Amino acid sequence: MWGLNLPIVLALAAIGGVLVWRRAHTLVWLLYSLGALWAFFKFGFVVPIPQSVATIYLAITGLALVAYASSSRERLAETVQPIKRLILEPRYRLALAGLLVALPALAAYNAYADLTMPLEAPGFGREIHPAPPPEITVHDETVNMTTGDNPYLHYKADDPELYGKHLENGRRVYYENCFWCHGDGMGGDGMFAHGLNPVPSNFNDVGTLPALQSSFVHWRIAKGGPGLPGPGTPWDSAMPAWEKFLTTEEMWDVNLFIYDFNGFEPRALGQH
Amino acid sequence: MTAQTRLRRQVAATFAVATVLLPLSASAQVDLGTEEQRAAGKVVYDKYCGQCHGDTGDGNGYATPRVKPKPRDFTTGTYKFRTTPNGMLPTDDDLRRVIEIGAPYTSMPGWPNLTSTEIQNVIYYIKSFSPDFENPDRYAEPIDIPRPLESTEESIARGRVVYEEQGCGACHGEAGRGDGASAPTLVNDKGDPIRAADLTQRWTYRGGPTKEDIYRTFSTGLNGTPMPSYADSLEVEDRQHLVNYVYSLGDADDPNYGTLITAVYSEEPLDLQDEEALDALFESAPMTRFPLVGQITEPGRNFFPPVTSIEAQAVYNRDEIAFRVRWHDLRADTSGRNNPSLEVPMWDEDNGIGGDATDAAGDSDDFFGDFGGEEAPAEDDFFGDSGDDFFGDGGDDFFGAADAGAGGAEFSDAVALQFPASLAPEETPELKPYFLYGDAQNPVDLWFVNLTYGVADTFRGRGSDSIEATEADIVEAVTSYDQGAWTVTYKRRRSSRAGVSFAEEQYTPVAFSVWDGFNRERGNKRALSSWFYVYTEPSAEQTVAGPVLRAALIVLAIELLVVFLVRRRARQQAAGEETAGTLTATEAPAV
Amino acid sequence: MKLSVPMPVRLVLLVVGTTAFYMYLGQIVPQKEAHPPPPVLISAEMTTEDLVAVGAELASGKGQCLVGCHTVGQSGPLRYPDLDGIGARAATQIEGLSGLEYLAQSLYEPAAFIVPGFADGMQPIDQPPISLSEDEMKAVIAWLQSLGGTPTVTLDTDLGY
Amino acid sequence: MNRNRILFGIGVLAFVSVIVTVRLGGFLVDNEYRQPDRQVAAQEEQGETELTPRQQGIVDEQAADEAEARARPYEEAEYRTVPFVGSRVTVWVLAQLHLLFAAFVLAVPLFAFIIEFVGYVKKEERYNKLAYEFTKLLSVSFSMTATFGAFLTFGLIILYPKFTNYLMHIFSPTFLPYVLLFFLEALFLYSYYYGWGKFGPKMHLFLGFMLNIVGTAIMFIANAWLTFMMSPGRRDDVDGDGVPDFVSAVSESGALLSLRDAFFNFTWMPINIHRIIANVAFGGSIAAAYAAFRYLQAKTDEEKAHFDWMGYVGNFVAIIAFLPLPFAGYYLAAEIYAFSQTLGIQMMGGTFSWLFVIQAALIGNLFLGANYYLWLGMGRMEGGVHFQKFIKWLLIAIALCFAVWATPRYAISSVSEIAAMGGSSHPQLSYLGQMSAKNTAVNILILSTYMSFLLYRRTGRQSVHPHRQLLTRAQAIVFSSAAALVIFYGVYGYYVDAAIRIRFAIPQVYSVLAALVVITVIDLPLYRNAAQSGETKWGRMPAVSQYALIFIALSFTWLMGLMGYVRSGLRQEWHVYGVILDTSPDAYTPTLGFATQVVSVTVLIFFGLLGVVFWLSSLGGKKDWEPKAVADGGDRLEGGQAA
Repeated sequence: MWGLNLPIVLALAAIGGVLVWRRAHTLVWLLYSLGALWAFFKFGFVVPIPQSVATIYLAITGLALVAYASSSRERLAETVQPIKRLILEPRYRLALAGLLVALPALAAYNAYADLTMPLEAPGFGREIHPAPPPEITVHDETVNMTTGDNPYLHYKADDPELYGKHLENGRRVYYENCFWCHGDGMGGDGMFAHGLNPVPSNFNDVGTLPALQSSFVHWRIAKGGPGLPGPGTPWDSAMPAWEKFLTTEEMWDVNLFIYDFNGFEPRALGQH
Repeated sequence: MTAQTRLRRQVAATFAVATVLLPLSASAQVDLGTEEQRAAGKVVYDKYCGQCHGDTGDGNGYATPRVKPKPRDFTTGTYKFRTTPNGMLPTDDDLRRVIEIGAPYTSMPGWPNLTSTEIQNVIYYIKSFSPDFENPDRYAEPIDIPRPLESTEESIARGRVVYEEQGCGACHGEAGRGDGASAPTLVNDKGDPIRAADLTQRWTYRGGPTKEDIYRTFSTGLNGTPMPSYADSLEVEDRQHLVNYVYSLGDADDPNYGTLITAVYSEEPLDLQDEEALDALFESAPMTRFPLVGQITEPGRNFFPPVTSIEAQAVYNRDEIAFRVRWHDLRADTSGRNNPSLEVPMWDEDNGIGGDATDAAGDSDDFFGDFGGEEAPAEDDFFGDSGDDFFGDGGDDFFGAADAGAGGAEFSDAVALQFPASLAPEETPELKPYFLYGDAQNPVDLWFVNLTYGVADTFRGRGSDSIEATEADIVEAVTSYDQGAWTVTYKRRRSSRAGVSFAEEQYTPVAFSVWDGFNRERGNKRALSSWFYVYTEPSAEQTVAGPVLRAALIVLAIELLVVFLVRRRARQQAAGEETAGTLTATEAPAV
Repeated sequence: MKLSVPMPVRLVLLVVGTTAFYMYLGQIVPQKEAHPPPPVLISAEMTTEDLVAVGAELASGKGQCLVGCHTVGQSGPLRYPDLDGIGARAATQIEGLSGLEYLAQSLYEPAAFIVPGFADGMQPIDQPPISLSEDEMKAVIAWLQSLGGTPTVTLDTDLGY
Repeated sequence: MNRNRILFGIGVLAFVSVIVTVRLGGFLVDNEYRQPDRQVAAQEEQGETELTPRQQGIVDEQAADEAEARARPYEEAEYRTVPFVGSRVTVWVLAQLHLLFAAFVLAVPLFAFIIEFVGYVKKEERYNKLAYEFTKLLSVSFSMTATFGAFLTFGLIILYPKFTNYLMHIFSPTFLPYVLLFFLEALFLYSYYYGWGKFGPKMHLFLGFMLNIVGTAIMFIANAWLTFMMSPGRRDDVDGDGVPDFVSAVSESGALLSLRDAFFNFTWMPINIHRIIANVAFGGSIAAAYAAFRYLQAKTDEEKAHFDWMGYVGNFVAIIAFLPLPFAGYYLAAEIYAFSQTLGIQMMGGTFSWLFVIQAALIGNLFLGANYYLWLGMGRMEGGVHFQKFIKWLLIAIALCFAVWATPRYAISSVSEIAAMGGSSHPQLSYLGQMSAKNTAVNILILSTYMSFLLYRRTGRQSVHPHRQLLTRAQAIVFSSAAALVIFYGVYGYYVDAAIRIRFAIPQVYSVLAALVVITVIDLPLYRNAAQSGETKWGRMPAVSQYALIFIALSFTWLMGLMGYVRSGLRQEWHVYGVILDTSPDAYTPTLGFATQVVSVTVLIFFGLLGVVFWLSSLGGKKDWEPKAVADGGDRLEGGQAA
C-alpha cells in the first residue's frame, strides 16, 4: 500500500503502541523516535529511498529531538536523568561498561558495512531540465524560448477539425519514432528505456510536461541530447536531435500530441 | 528488479485466479459484451492500442512497420498465449493477462494503469474484430495446469531426455540458446520471420517466466508460430519434467543488469593463446550483465536488436588488461563484412510497409542525399514503392531464409568495446564523449572485432559519421562460438599513449556494441549500451581494520569524555551543595 | 573552579560552528561549475579577411606557432624558420606545389619537407596535443598567406587533407 | 577608567597607523624608480663620465623602459584583477558586506520608529527606551554601510571599469538624487539619534518617519541598478492583448532607450518588497542578537530583564516579518520566471536548484529556532508547564514541514538507487519535492509558529472575558479550518493541471493570512486585562535561549548571503542579462561549494564587525536611563572582554 513495506511499518507502530501503553520515559521515546524513523526510511519503503534523502530526514529529526528535550528546564532534567544515573550510580556500572563497549562496536560495524558495500559505478548529478538558450533555430526558423508557442495550439479553439488532424499526425510521429523509449503509455518506460541512462522522460508525470512551456519541449525535441547544455550531460542522452529526421510541423504536432494524450496544458507564456 | 518481481507476482496471481475461476465459468459460452461495453472499449483501444494493432485491428498501426515481432492482427483470431488447446480461442483471462503485464522484450507493454473494467471492455472490442469469436466451436475449456514438480536432479535429467527426444533443440538449440539449426528459418503463419526463444534467458520469455507459463506454452503451443502443442505427444508428467529442465537452463528470473565491471588483479601473465589458463583467470573475475538496446538515435536506426544483453568481465596484471565479453546469437555469421564505419540507410524497412514507406522517405529525402557509397543501390530499391526490399530475392523478410540457405549472411557478426579516447579532467569527472561513437571534441576508441576474422581492429570515432581505423594501440583478441554463445577476449597494454590508460583504482567509462550479421546489422545499425564503467580493483589487498578501529575509538573517546564530564560536574555539584552554593539560571543548562 | 566555557568563546564557537555547518551543507550537494559557452571562433560566413584575424590569434594561442618556435620578422640563429614573407615564398618552395598546397603540407605533414638548414621537429598540428580543426587550419593558412602574400583561403577551400 | 585606557590606546593606534600608512605609501611610490642597483648606476653617472659596460647596460635599459612607457598608447581597461582572490570575489564580498549593514541600517529605524510610536500611544517609557536602545546600534552601522559602499564603488570602478561605466551611462541621472538622499538620511539619522529626548515627541517621531522614507527611497534607487542588470526592461501590455509584454529599456547594442523602463524594470518592485520585508526580519534578528549578547554579559537582574525583553521584541519583529517573506520570495521568483523562462528554469530546475535545498535547511532551522525560543520563553512565566504538552505536536508538525521542504525533487542517488527508483525521483517521495507540497509545508510552518506564539502569549495568564470558552473554540476552529484548507489544496493540487494548481497557492496564503488576522482579533479582547496566574519574570531565561537568538541571527545573515548570490548568479555570464556579456575570466558560475565558502567568509567578517559595532554601542549613552551601578558593571565586563 502506497509503496510502503507494511510489515515493517506496522511493527514500528506496534512498538510505539507498547511505549504508549507502558508510559515510556522521555528518553526512551527520543531513542525510539530516532531509531524507528531510521528503520522506516531504510526498510519502510518498497522502493528504498536514497541515502541522501534519508540523511536529511534523520538530521532534521535529530535536531527536532534535541530541541524537544531542551525545550524546558524540567524536560531537560528529566531527559538526562537516566543518563546521569547510569553514569553516576555504582549499581549500573556493568550496564555502563556494556554501553561503552556496545556503541563503539556499533560504530565499527557501521564502518565495516560501509567499506564492504558492493562497488558501484560513480553516479553524477545531472540537471533533468536544464535552462534552455534564449532562442533556438530549427530549420532556419528562430523560436524564442520565452515567447515562442506551438503554432497549432490555437486550432484547439479555432478549428477543432484541423486540430484533430495535427493531433493525428503527432500520433503517427510518436508511434513511429518515440515510443521505443518514452513508452506506449508515455510513462518513460518504452522497451529500450531499461538500457538507457538517463532514463527517458516520463510524460505522465505532473511535474514534467505541465511545468514546461511548449517552446521548451520543442527545443528538447528539435535539438535532442546533443543540444543539451553541459549540466544536462549531453553525452549520455539518447534523445535524437529530431530536426535531422522530422519536419518542423511534425515536431510541433508530436509536441501537441504528447500534451493532449496526457491531458496536460503547456505552461502558458508568462505564467507564474 | 522490482518490476520483474511485480510481474512475476501478477502472473502468479492471474493464474491463481485463472485456475480457480475458469472451471466455474462456462467458457464455451460466447460472451461478446454489450454494445456500450464495446463502445467503451473502442475509446480505450483507440487511445492506447490502435497505434500498433491498427485502428481496424488488423495489426497495421503506425508503429507496425518498425516493430518486431509484429503486433497481433486481431482479425485472424490467432493468439499465442492461451490456456486453451492449440488452435482454439483464448479465454478472456488470457487476453487480460497479456494486456496487464505485456510481453517482455517486445513492443507490447503492460498496462497496469487500466482498470479492470476498461480491460474487459477492450477485450470485448478486440473480440469484435474477428468473426471467430462468434463461433462457439472455436471455444474450448482451458487446460489444467498442475502444480510444478520439485526440481530434482532426476526430474531435470528426465526433462533433458524429453527435450532431446522431442527435438526441441532443432529450434531452441542444444544448450537452449535459441540457436537451433532451423532457428534462422523460422517464420510465423504470416510469413514474418520470428526467433526461437533463448531458453537460458528466462526474463525474455514472451509468455512469462514462471514454471506455469512454461508448462502452458508446451501444452497449448503458440498459435500461428512453429511452436507446437505437446499436449497430445507428451504425458503431463513428462511435460512437468521438461518444465524443470527448461527452467534449469537459466539461472535467474531477472537479468540483474549491472553498471560496473570490476577488473581483478592477477600476477599471472595474460596469454590469449593459453585457453585454460585464461579461463582459470576469468573464473575469479565477477561477471556483469549489461543491457543492450537498438541504436535508434542516428541513421541506421535499429528498432529490433536480437541481442538484448551482454556479459563482461575483466582481469589485469602489471602491464596488461584483458576483457571478456559473451552474448548469445542464433548463428555465427562469419562470412560477410562489417565495420563500424560501414554506411547504412536511415533504417532497413521491413516487409509490408507499402505506401507508408514513401511517406517516410519523402520526409527524410534531404537527409538521404548525404548518403552515398556502397549502399547506394540499396537506397534506390528501398525508396521505390515497388515493395521489393533490396535483398532482391523477393523474400519478404530480411531475416532472409535465402541468406541462411546460402550458408552465410552478407554481414558478419561483430562486437566492439568503446572507451573514451582520453579520460575526463579531474574537475569534471562526469564529462564523457557522446556515447554514440563520440563527437568531434571528445573522440572514442573502439576495440572492434569482426568475427569473420577474429582479430581486433581499433577505430577512433569522432561522431557517427566520422569513424576511422587507427593503429594507435595494439589490441589482441581471440574469439569462440559455442552453441549459440559468442565469447570474445581482448587484451591490451594497460598504458597507452594515444588512448585511455587503465590505472589502478580508476573508473573508466566503457560501452558495448554488438552486431548480429543475420539481422543485417552493420555500421551504425547495431545493439549498443550506454556508458558503464570498468573499475580496476587495487592490486594490493585492501584492509578494513584501520577505518573500523578508528570509528570505534572515536566513539569510545566521546563516551569516555561524556562520562568524565558528568562525573566531574556531579562531584563539583556535591562540593558546591556542601558550601550551600546553588547554580544560577544562566549556568544551569549545559550547552 | 567552574568548568564552563567562557561566554565569548562559546559565542565564537557558535558563530564559527554554525557557519561551518552551513558551508558543509554547501559542500555535500552536487558541485557544478557552469562555464559560459566558448566564443565561436570560426563561423560559416567568415570571409578570408576574418580568417586571417582568427589565424593570427590561433598562431600565438592555441596553435602554438609563435610560442617558442617560429618568429615573424627576425633573423639570426633561429630555432625554426622565420615566417615573415612566407605567403609569397610558399609558392616557390617545392616544385609542383602551389603556395596553398605547400602551406597545407607544412601543417599537416611537417616532416615531408624540411627547410634547408633547419632540423625536423615540428608536429602535425591537426593532431594532439594541438589538435586544430580543419577550419582552424584554414584560418592559420590564411594568416600565413597574409604574411607577405595575398590570402586566398576560404572555409570552402579544399586543402586536400 | 578602563574605557579611557581603551580610548587612549585606540588614539595611539590610529596615530601610529597613519604614520605607517604614509611611510609605506612613500616607500612604494619611491621604490618604483629606486632599485638599489639602478641607484648606484645613477650616482656614478654623475661623478664619472666613463661607465662600465654593465652600468651602461642598466642606463640603456632604463632609457628604453622610459621610451616604451612614453610610446605606449593609452588604453581603456575592460577588467582589472585582484591577486589571489580575483575581482569577482572581491566585489562579491564588498557588496555583500555593504548590503548587510545597509539592510540593518534601513530596518532598525523602521521598527525603532514603530516601537517609539507604540510607546507614544501607550505612554510607556520602557518602549521609548527600547527604541533608543535599538537606535544606538545605528550610527556605527551607518558609517560601516557608507564605508563599504565606498569600497564597493571603488571596487567596481577599479575592477570592472568598462561595465561600471556602462551602468553610469544608463543611470547617471539617478546618482545625484541618490547622493542627496544619502545626505538627507545622515541628517535625519543623526538628528533622530542625538535628538532623543531633546525634541518634542511628535517632532522626534516625524524625524524617525522621514528617516524611514528617505532610507527606503535610497534603497529603491539602488534596487533599480541591480534589478536592471537582471531584467533590463519593463513589463507592459503594449499591444493590449491582456498578456504583458516585455519592453526592453536598451537597444540590442546596449544603448539606453528609456531610463524610465530601465528604472521601473521587471523585477524592481518584487525586489523592493522582498528587501523591505527581509530587511526588517534581518534587522530584528540582529537586534535580538545584540540583546542576547548583552544579556549574556549582564550581571544584574535589571539588566537581564531589560535585555531579555529587548531580545524578545527583536525576535518577535524578526519572526513577524519573516512569516510573509516566503510569499514575497515566490512573487519575485514568479516574476523572474515570467520575465524569462531561461532564468526561471536556471533558478528552480537548473544549476541553482540545489541551492534551494540548502535554503530549505536554513529556513527550517530558522523556524525551528524561533519556535524553540518561544517555548523556552514559557519558562519565564509561572505555571508555564501547562502548555508544554502542546510542544510535542507543534514540533512534529514543524519537523514534518521542514522535512517536506528539504525534500529534493531529484535526489542525489547512487546508480543502484536510480535503478531501483527507475529514475532520479522516488515514486512516493517525489510528490513531496513538488511545489504543491512545499507551499503547503511553508503555510503549515507559519501556522505552527503562530500557534507557538499564541501559546506563549497565554502562558501564565487566565482570560477573564465572559465568552472566553466560546472565543477560544472559535480560534481553534479558525485555526484548524485554515490548516485543513491548506492541506486540502496541497493534496488536491496533485489531481489537477499545473495551470490550475499554481493558482492554489493564493487561497492557501489567504486562508493562512486570514486565520492569523482573525485569531489575533479574537485574541486581543480575550486576553485584555487577563488574570496573571503568575508573574512574567523577564530575565529568567536559560542561557541557551540567548544562543538560540544568535543562531537565528546567524542563519538569517547566511540566508541573505546565499539569496544574494542566487539573485546575482542567475545571470550567469551576463553583466546585464542578454545585453552586456561578462568576458572576464570570472564569467563562469562557480560551484555551490565555492559560493557557500564565500558566503561563509562574508558572514564571519560581518559578525566580526558586528562584534565591534555591539561593543561600541554598549560604550556610550548608558547614563541616560540606567543606574550608575549597572553601567559600571557592564563596562567592567566589556573592558575585560576587550582586554
